[in-house]
Amino acid sequence: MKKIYPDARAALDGLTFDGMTVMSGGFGLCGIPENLIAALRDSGVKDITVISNNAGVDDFGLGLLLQTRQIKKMISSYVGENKEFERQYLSGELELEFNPQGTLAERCRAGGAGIPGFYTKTGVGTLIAEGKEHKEFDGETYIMETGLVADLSIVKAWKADEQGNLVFRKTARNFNPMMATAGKFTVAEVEEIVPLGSLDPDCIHTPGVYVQRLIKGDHEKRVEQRTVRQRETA
Amino acid sequence: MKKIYPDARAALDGLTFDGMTVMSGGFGLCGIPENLIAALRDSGVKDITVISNNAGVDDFGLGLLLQTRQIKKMISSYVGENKEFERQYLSGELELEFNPQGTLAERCRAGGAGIPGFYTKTGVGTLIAEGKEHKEFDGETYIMETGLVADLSIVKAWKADEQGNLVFRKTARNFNPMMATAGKFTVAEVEEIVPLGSLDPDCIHTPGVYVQRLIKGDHEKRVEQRTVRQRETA
Amino acid sequence: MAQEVKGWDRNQMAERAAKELEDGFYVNLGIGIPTLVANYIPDGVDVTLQSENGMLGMGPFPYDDEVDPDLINAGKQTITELRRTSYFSSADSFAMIRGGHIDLSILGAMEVSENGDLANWMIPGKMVKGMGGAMDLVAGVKRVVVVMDHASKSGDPKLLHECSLPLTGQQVVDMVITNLGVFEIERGKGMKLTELAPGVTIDDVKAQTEAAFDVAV
Amino acid sequence: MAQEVKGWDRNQMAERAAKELEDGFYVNLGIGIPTLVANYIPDGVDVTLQSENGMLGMGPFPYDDEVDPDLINAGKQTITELRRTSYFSSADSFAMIRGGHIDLSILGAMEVSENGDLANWMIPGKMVKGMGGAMDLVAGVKRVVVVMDHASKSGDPKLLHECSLPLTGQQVVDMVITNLGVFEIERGKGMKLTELAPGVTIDDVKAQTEAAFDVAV
Repeated sequence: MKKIYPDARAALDGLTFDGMTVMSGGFGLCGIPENLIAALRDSGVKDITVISNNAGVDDFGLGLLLQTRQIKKMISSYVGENKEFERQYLSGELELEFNPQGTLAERCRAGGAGIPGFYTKTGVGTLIAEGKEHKEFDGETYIMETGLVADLSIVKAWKADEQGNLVFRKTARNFNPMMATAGKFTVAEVEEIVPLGSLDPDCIHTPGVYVQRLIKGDHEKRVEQRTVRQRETA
Repeated sequence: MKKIYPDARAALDGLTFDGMTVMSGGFGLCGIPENLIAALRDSGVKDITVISNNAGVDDFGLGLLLQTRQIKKMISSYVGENKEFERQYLSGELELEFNPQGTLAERCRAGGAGIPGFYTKTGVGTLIAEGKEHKEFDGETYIMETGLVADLSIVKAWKADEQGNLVFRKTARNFNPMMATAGKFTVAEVEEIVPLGSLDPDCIHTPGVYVQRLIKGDHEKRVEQRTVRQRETA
Repeated sequence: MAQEVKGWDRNQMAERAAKELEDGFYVNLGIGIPTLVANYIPDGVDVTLQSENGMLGMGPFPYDDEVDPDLINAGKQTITELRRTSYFSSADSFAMIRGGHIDLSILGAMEVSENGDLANWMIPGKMVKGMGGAMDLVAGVKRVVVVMDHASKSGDPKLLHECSLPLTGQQVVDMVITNLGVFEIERGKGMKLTELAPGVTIDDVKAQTEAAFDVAV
Repeated sequence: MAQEVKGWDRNQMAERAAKELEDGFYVNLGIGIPTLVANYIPDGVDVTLQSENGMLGMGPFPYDDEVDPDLINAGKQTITELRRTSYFSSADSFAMIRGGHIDLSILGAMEVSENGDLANWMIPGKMVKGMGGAMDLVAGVKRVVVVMDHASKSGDPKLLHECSLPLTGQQVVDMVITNLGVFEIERGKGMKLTELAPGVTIDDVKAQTEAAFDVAV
C-alpha cells in the first residue's frame, strides 16, 4: 500500500466527479492545501459543494475554483475576503450555507467520528436555529446539528511519514485534522516527507489511518494580513 | 495564579465534599493518578460517584477507595480485575452503571466541550439502549447519549509546565485528556514539572486552561499483565 | 443632538475594558477596539489570550523579520507565540469555548438589547460576510463584555429595547462599555448604568439610549 | 454427539482468520484466539493493528528488559511500539472506531445468531465484568469477523436462531470462523456455510448448529 503519489494531479486521479462534496482545510490562507486546490481546478470537476471555513481570496486558495465557477455551493463560517465570491453570490450563481465556526468544526469532527447529530447552545435564538430540532437539557435550550462527511477531503500538513501520519505546525493546524477524518478519501499535501520512525509517536496529530494518499507539495504560504510592530530605537 | 501545589493532599484541599462526582483518568492501572487517588482516600470524602473506565485492583488505584467504602457508584466500561468490587456490587453496597468504552470516552469529551447530548450507533438493540431516545439518520437507528461533567477530575500526565500544559506518554494518555476537560476543577499529577517554554507548543495534549492545580507525584506505575516474549537463543 | 458629548475615546474604552481582566483569566478578544485591550492589561494580572483559530497564549505582533505564515490570529493577522503557548485544532478550540473554559470574551457589536441580546454579524440587504466564531463565543464563554460606540455614526442608539438586526446570541451580554459609560446586564433583570465616562451626565446617556436601564452610578 | 469432530485447532482458526486481512488494512484484534491472528499475517500483506486504549501500530510483546508500564494493549498486556506507531486519547481512538475507519475487527463470541446478532459480554446471574470496547467495535468497524468454538464446552450450539444472552450488537457480524468451518452473514440475507475445516462434513456442522444456514462450500 503505497500512499505517496508523485504530484497533486496524480493524487486526485480517480477521486473526483461532478456534484461531489469536498472538504478543504485551512483558516483564511493559513494551512490551506494549495497544491491540491490547484489540481482540483485542473481536474475540471464541476458543481462541487465545498466545505471550508473560508473561501480564499480572489486569486489564491479556493478563489481559484470560484474564478472557474466549479463551485456550486459553499458551507463556511466567513467569506469576507473574496470579491468574486460576493459577485457570484449576489447574482445567484453560488449557494451559501453559513455555519458558526465552532459548529462547522464540530460537524466535521462528528462526521469523522460516526456521530450523526449533536446538541449545541451556539446559535439558539438566531437565524441559524430556524428549522432545527430544539431540545432542553437541565433547563437550557440547545439545537441539534448534524455530522458532515465529504466525498473527498484535501488537507495540508507540515510533515508526514510514508504511513500517512501527519504533523501540523502552529495555527496552520486549524480545520485540517477534523477534515482529514471526515473524508471518504483524504489526500494530504505536506512540506516534507520524513523517514518512518522520525515523527514522535506521542505527537502525531493525524494518524495514518485517515490519509489515503499523500504528496509533497510546493507551498507559497501567502500571508493575508501582514501585521508587524516596530522595534524601538535605542 | 500559582497552579503548582506541594503535594496531593494540598492540591485537593477545599475541592472535596460528600456525594461529589469524581472523574479519574487511566486505563487499567496505566496512567492512573495514583497520588491523587490516595489523597482522595485520605480526605475521608464519602458517597462518591466515580467515573473511570476501570475500578483498579484490590490494593491499588481505585481499589483503595473501594476498600474504605467511599465509593457509592461507579460509571465504567469494565471492572473485571477487582474482587472487592465484585463483593460490594453483589451485596448491593455499590451501584454500577456500565457504559460502552467509546461511549464513556465520548461522554466525557462532550461534557468538556459543552455538548449535552449526541447520537451513536453503539449499543443500539442492546440493554444499553433501553430507556434512551432513538433517532434515525439516513435510515440508520442511533441512540442519544449525554455529556458527563464532574465536580472534580483527577488526571495523570507525564510532564507539565507551570501553566498546567500537559503532555502524556504512550498509552498512558487514554481517558486523561477528556477527563481533564470535563471537571469543574481539574487536578493533575505529573512525573516532572519542566521549565516554561520547554514543551513543544505543537505537542501539548492538554492546554493549561483545563488544569487548575498541579503536583509532581511519585509513581509506582504498577504493571497489571506483564507479558513478555523470549529472545531467541543463537 | 449631544454630538459634543464624547466621553472615552477608543483607547480609554479599551483601558476600561481591561479592568474586567482578573489574574489567571483566559480571554478571547475580538477584532477592533477589543484588540486594544491587550495594551492595558493591569500590572500583576496574568492573562492568557485565546485565538479561536487554535491557539492559547497569543503573543504580540511580530517584528518584520519574525513574520510566520503559519502563525496568525482569528483576524488573520500575523502574530507571535509565548513560552506558554499551545496550539490545537479548530474543533478543540471551540470545544474549549463552547465548554465554558474561557473566562471572558470582549467583542464589538452593532446592537445590544436591554435583556442582553447581541447583534454583530449581519445587516440584511447588505453582503453578508459570515458570523465566524462570534456565535460560538457569545454562547460559550463565561462572561461577555461588549465594547462599542454608544451611538451609530448617524447618531442612532445602539442600546435598544430589542435588536432590529439578526441576533448573534440571545441574552448573552453581561456588560457593555461605550464611550459614555458602563452598563451591567443581569440575565432576566435588565440593564443597569454603573459608571459614567468623565464629563458625561446621566441625561447625556439617556438622550442617546433607547434601551430601558436602571441607574446605579 | 459428534465429540470426535474437531476440525481446526485454535492456531488453525487464527490462521484462517488471517486470510481475511488485506494489504493496507487497519485491524483491531480482540482477546484470546483473535490475538493469535497477528502470528499469521500473510507475507506481503501490510497490516496495522489498532489497540482501542489509544494506539495505532501495535508491536509484539516486549522482551523482559523492554517492559514499559506506559505501554499496554486493550487487554492490559505490556506491548511494544513500531516505527509507524501513533498514540491518541480514548476519545480519538473510539472516534476512529465509531467513524468506520478500522477495516476489520476480529473477536471472540459466546453466541452468534443467523442474522448476525452477537452476544459476548454478559451472562445474566453471573458477575458482569463489563462490555469494555466490544459494543463500540462491533457497531463501528467496517467488517466484523467472529472466531469461536463451534459449540460450548458442554456441547451446546453457539450459532443460534436468536441469541439467548444479552446482545453486544444487532446484525453486526459479517463472518464466523469456528473449528468446523467458515460462515458468511449478509445483512438481511442470513447465514451461509462457505468453507469446511479438513475432515468435517456438512452433516457434522448441521449436528452442532441451531442457526439456519445455506450451504455454499
